[in-house]
Amino acid sequence: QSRYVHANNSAYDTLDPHTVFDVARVATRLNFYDGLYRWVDNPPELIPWLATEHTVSEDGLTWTFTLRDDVAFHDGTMMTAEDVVYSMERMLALASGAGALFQPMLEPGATQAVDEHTVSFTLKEPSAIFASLVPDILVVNSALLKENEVDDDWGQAYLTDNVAGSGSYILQRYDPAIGFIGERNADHFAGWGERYYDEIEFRTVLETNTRIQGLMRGDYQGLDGYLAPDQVKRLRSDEDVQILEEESMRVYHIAMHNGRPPLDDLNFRMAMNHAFDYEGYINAIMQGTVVRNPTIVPGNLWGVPDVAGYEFDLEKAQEYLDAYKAEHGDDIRTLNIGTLAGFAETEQAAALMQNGLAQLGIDVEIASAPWPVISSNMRNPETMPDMVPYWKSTYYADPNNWIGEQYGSRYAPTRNVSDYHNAEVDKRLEEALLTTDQEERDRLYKEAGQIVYDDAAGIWIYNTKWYGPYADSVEGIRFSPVGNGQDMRWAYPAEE
Amino acid sequence: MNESLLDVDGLSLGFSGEAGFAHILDGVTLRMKPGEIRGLVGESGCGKTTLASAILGVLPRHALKIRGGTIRFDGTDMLSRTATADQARVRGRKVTFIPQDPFTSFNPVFTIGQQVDELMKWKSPERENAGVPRHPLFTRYPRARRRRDRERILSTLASVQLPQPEQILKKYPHEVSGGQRQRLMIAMALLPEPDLIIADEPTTALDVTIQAQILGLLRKLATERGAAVLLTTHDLGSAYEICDSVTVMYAGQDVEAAPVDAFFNAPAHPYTGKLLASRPEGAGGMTGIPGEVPSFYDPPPGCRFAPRCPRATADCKRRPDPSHPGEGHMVRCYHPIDAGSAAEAAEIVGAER
Amino acid sequence: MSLFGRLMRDRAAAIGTLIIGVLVLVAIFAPWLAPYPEDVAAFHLTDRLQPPSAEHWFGTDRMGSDVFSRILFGARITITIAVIAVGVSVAIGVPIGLVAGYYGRFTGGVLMRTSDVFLAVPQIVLAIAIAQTLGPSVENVILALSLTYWPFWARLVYAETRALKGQTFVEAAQALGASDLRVMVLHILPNTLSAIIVRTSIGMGATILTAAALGFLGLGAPPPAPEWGRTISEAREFLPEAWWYAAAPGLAIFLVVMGFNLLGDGLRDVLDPKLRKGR
Amino acid sequence: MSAPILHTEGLECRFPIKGSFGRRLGEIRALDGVSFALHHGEILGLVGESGCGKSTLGKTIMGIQSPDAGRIVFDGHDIAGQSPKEARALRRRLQYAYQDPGASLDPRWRIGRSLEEPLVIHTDLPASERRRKVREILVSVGLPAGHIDLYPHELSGGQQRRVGLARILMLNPEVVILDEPTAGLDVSVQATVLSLFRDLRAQFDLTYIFISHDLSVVRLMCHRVAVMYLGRIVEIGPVEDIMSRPTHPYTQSLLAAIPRIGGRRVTETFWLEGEPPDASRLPQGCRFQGRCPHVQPICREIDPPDREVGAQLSACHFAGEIEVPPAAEDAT
Amino acid sequence: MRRVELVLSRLVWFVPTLLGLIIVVFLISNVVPTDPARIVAGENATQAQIDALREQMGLNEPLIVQFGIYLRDLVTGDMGRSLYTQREISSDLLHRLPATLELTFAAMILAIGLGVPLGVISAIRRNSLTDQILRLLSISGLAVASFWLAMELQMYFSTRLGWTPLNGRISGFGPENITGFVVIDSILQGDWASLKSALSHLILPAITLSLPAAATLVRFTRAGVLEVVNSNFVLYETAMGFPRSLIVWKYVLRNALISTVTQIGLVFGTLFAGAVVVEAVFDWPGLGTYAVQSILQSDTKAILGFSILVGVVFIVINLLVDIVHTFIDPRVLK
Ligand SMILES: Nc1ncnc2c1ncn2[C@@H]1O[C@H](COP(=O)(O)OP(=O)(O)OP(=O)(O)O)[C@@H](O)[C@H]1O
Ligand SMILES: Nc1ncnc2c1ncn2[C@@H]1O[C@H](COP(=O)(O)OP(=O)(O)OP(=O)(O)O)[C@@H](O)[C@H]1O
Ligand SMILES: [Mg+2]
Ligand SMILES: [Mg+2]
Ligand code: NI
Repeated sequence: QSRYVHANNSAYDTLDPHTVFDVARVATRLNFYDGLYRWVDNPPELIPWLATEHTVSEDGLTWTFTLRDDVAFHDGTMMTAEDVVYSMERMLALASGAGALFQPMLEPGATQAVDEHTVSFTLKEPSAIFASLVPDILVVNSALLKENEVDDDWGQAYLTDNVAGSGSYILQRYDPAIGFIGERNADHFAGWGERYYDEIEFRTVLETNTRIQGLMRGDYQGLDGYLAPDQVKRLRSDEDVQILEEESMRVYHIAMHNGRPPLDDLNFRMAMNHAFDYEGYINAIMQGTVVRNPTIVPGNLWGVPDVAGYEFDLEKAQEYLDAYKAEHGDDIRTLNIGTLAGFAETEQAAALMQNGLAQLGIDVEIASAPWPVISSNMRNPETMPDMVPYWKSTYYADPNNWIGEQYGSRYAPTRNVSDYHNAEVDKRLEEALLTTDQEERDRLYKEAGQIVYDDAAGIWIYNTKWYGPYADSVEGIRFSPVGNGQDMRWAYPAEE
Repeated sequence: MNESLLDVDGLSLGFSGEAGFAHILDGVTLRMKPGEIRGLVGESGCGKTTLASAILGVLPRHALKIRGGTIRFDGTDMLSRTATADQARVRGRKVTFIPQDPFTSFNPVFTIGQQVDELMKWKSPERENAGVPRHPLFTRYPRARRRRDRERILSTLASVQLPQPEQILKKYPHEVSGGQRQRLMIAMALLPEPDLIIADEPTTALDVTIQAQILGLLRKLATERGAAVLLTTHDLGSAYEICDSVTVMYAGQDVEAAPVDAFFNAPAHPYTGKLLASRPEGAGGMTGIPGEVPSFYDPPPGCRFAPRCPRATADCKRRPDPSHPGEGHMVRCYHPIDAGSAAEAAEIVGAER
Repeated sequence: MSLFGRLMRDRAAAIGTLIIGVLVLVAIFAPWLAPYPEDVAAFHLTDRLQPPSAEHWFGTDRMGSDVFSRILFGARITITIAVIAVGVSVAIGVPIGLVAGYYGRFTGGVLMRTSDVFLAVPQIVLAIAIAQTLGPSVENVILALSLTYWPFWARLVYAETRALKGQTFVEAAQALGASDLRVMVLHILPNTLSAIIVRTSIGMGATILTAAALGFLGLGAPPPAPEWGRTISEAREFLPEAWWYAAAPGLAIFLVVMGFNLLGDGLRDVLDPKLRKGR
Repeated sequence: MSAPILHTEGLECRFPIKGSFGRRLGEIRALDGVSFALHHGEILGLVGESGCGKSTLGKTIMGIQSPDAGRIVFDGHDIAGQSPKEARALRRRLQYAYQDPGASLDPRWRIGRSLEEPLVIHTDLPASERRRKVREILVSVGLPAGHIDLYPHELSGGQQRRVGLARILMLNPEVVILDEPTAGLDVSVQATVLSLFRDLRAQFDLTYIFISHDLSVVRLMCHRVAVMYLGRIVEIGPVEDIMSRPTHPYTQSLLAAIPRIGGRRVTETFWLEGEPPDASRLPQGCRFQGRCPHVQPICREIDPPDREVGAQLSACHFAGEIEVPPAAEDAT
Repeated sequence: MRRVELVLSRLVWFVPTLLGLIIVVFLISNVVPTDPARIVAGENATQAQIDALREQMGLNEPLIVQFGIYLRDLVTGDMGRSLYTQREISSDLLHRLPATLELTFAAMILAIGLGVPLGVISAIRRNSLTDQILRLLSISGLAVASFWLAMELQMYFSTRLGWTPLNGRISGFGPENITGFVVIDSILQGDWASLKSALSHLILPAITLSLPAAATLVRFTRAGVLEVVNSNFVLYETAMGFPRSLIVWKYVLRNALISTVTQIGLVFGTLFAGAVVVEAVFDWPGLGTYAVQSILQSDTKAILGFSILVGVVFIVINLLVDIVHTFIDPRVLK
């Protein structure tokens, strides 16, 4: 009996695959459920999963997927197209998690079971990113759920504590305060390799230091990645621990409020962009564990403009600032930076920025708030701080996830928090959403990226590296930026 | 000498504290015969309780300094720090105690019965060795003895005129009246069949009518059972009521001891005289004694009453030795009042109104 | 002997006074005492997490700042929070307790029920609720603590007032025809003072602990502030290697709270009227 | 005799016994229909067992306690139920000396300040004038002027009593209620305090109500005496008459209970048994019935009205008819 | 009968106090600058979706109406759903309550077992060296920040020495859930391995938590004993020659405990409060970690529920203390 124990940094408070959509709790979705396709590896690649293939109609509106006929849910029921339809309707109805991504594209009822193993989705308008969202159509056992529905809740109460999936592992125990245990689903359609883990246990351990110590003590075999550099250094020095290293797609940047003076002025934003000590931050604080990312789109994806990135150069910053002052006068108000309480890196970046701007004679106030507060403040131009350092992670591996959502008017003010509106950019982003021609899209994103870069609409710092800390005994971890290495079906214990 | 039960001889002691050494008792001598009822009278703060506590061994140990003298009870040295086992056998068994305040001297959280039982468990006259065993918390109360003790308790409660003794034992102290509590205290003092009962102002907290009842009871029972009683009080009336003899203290010194009649009719010490005269019925009912009680921190040498005494001379700087103006009458004064002189006597006792 | 003299004779109280004296001095003169006063905001990324040495007595932190200097500056925040929060609590609680205790029945009942509501939950829980709602900042911590601590003083003064009100000298003053206000302010309040002082000293300690706990939970002063509680939580990531990083602020809290408790105990001994009468 | 300066009629004062929920479980009848008159210049003694309502009567007259029924007429004005503040002018002439004078002084105030307080409240004399008066009064109660700067706990019990009196005398009262002014004092101190009362009375032309539980003191001091039992005056009359011819059985036993040095020992003959009932559970009929050696059926039915026997008023059905038990006889 | 009445009269205060508490906490939590609808909708929601949710969640109603609704639901045990986890807050809290209670009870037992005897010893050896040391220790116990002590103990005993587990309540998931108290559950099921694991996990957090409580009890017991030791009844018992140890450990202690017991309610409160931070350090899956998580996620409703639950537990404990009080102090029934 081989066991893998994972310490996770946030709680598994629900097992429902359709209501949560964050990377922190991805393990329940990947291990208990299957999607139509699946992201694997890095750079991420889509492989057929529940569906073997798909076709798109001429007008780009109807997507038809062919399903496997050998998929059994954990209770033995066979999966059919009806289950897919139910799952999509459920997502649209619950409107949280991944459902929110589908809502703008799909009407309820637009999902049809063509036959028992064929399903079709009819979009409102053509979408280039629908394909990259397909892995998030996680299919639930509709028969089981319908039995357990209470007051037309789409089985929400049931799925919070239970699993109705077909995934690689079967739920054994679950305690929202502790985590869950899954047992290998030997009959999984994708089959198994020669070696595997019979049982996986994911525990919630909120404190970073405890996770690290636990791994070093041997209490755990793996942790979530994205560790602070100091932790990486400590783990590296431990004999029984291995660190897997992958370039990820989690861009760290400082979002700026482009709509509010003085940040509505290009010269001023340029000054800001030259006042941040990129190198100091990356080399000293992050100890070289991350790579510079000059734009909002991760450098390891496509559609990235070829730019060098702004540099820390206070003289240049001063020049831009002078230019600004020539136009708007010498008076510059105190800027405020919001940081995420509990996320040291945002505090450190803010402090660094404060330090740089102090040398230009600009005062900065730092206010810290928990993420939900900050994020809801950010989504209102009135309450958005002048700057907020934070990460933009991968929900789907398409440039739209980054540049589209951060700077496209269509996403203002919910995801485009910068109050940035540029018709040229919008035109290209919209076009890229509609066309499916990869080359064309690549060009469009590059051009849009270049404009945003020239506009200095934000301060882009680095693209995170993922450092997967595992016990030496763990092999076969397959990392993808979407799955965060927690798709446990690929992993197996090393031979003694 | 053999006949004396309690023998306090030249006891001097005091307490050291922040303000210095308070020399409370200064050469106090007190002798009690078996079956005798003796009053220890004196004004508030003159050291009556201190003397009684010294006999009972309940003075606060850390501050206590004994300067000299002895306390012997029936051959046991009550001051020695080595004879604690013997003292434990004596206390509560041969010498018992009736406290001043019946309201606070019961443990409020145990029933009266529990407290009486506890007393009998250790101090029953039937218990052979009245000492303290190694593990008192785990010592059993033998069933047979308990039954016999229970009868003894009930009959004693009845003899102190407590109605429905069984019920009373089940009550908590706050559920019975002050007079009843004081009767219980008397009963508890009698139960171990002691040779000596020390009663420290047992009636000051009670009303006159109750006081009369209690004092009468105490005298009757003590005489019946042959126990000696040492009664401290500042109420001369109470002393008169039940005592065979009286010792007067002034500021920590014993100044006079006499049989009760001699004491009230022919006091020898000037202080005693003044005290008797100060009573409302006394001749000097409105004059009192001029001057103030001396401080224990810096008492006058010799007779402590000298500064207030109209008869004082230079001699009084030395403590007078006892002299004996009559049978069983002792006084410490260089200039005692002449009991024979009618004028002096009238000055004291005063005319009936 | 003067109050202070008597206080100093009590060894524990003397130590307490000394600690608090030092704390106040440190808070006032932090910029001059700290070896690296600029380190409150500035940092030296190359010197991160240095162990204690001659240059850095308590080592350096995650930004390379001198921990010792930051601890000294932290004393300012601590003192400010404790003094203002306790001050406000006293200012709210004492009059309420006085009025409630004096007028008894209805007014008193209502006021005391209100304070019961606040006392029904452990202080830190309410403080958490308030601080988290208002967002992390020193002002909000102060507000949260003031709002939750006043009932302690109200209760105390209430109880004392009730007891004093039954005392003969208060009745005597009323019988002489003194007005309610006169009785409350001139007779009752001064007699509750020693209890208030003792409670305040100990309350300071408790407030500092709660404030530190809020800081630890991330509800205190925001990042660059060298607040002790949040320094400890920052340091967690670097344990056990950087032991000094957490040890220093932890010991600082310990010492200061200990100081207030010792002083409070000493004051209790010195001010207790029972002991005073029995001189 | 002139018209009384103060008299009460059917004064009642009850204290509720509160249970949980603020529910009334019952009440203590601390005063249960008290009527008496006080004449100018006399000393009226008030005796009785502890808890029989002596202090309550004093405080009710003084306005510290408000009565539940009855009248208090002072100098022709009904002052029942008025607080000290309301009847200021009248109250200045009526003062109450506390049972424990030490406790009636604010422990944190110096004697001088406590003594000044009545003047601050009731007059607008300048500070220097006030201080002069304080010094004057201190001298008349026999305290050195230096005591102005002492705290109450720095004085002896006897001295505290003097200060308490001084404070009352500040406002030149006419009637002073002295509540157990010698309780807890040694005989020698008691004697000096009593003579002080006499002197002050002569000096300031005072009328006293003298509360005490000590009959011998009352006999020495008072002109008339009222005996209270469980909230009611059971007998009132000239002190000599009551001492020599008590008509109420309670008064009789009270007198008999006092030890008389040189006389027969009362403890041997004292006849009274039992203890007074609870003031919250008064029996129907005479309140003394449970302990009375002469109890008759009528005593269990009807609360006896006051009967006049000579100069005495006595609340007993058989006042003047019953014999003093033999043991008490030769004591008197 | 008196006892029942006493308890009832306390119960009568229970409701208004609780109501007041709910109002206070509800008001506090509604000053919040976040928009719950935004959080529920998730990061990817559009403005239209958020607006729809606002309406659906009743956030557009006036505050008083919202309060009424909250109160109505609360009566049926419904505290709403956590913004973040979407679970029923009441069931989440109840699910975690046993863990916290287990920890606080363990700490309470430690505190009483340690604090009361030491307090007695300290008092009867008044001013001796033992007393001085114990007093210093108890003052220290009150001065140390529990979260810091927790960290330091964890660092030393778990990380450095490896004697105790690092975190959590038990390795794995423990025995079948019957009472929710793992110690009791493992005993009921005879699962000794789990019991051992549970106890070893309990040691450090319980010790950390109990320290200030033990210190408080030492102080109160000491003061209580000192007060009683000088009382007349002890004098009487001594004068009557009762064995000394009997007087101290039976007669004095019983009286001293009266004041100590009334303290226990308060001490329990401090333990409960202390649990918030101590649990956070040891990852103890109780209410404390829940609260801390809710704080980090600004989950106002969850914190509201947490405060109310703690209030209820606290009031209930005080009620129990009052009842116990009537048993050890017969005078209160008078
Ligand atoms: N532990 C002590 N330290 C210092 N002085 C003490 C101590 N105990 C008693 N005294 C003093 O000793 C003196 C005598 O006290 P004691 O209680 O023996 O008097 P008493 O005659 O019993 O008085 P009372 O009639 O008031 O009971 C008093 O002045 C008292 O203040
Ligand atoms: N403020 C009060 N509240 C409730 N009961 C009271 C109050 N004051 C007095 N009593 C009760 O009223 C009764 C009479 O009390 P009061 O003080 O008048 O008696 P007293 O004759 O002065 O007694 P003592 O001789 O002990 O001073 C007692 O039963 C007492 O308990
Ligand atoms: Mg005495
Ligand atoms: Mg009275
Ligand atoms: Ni001290």
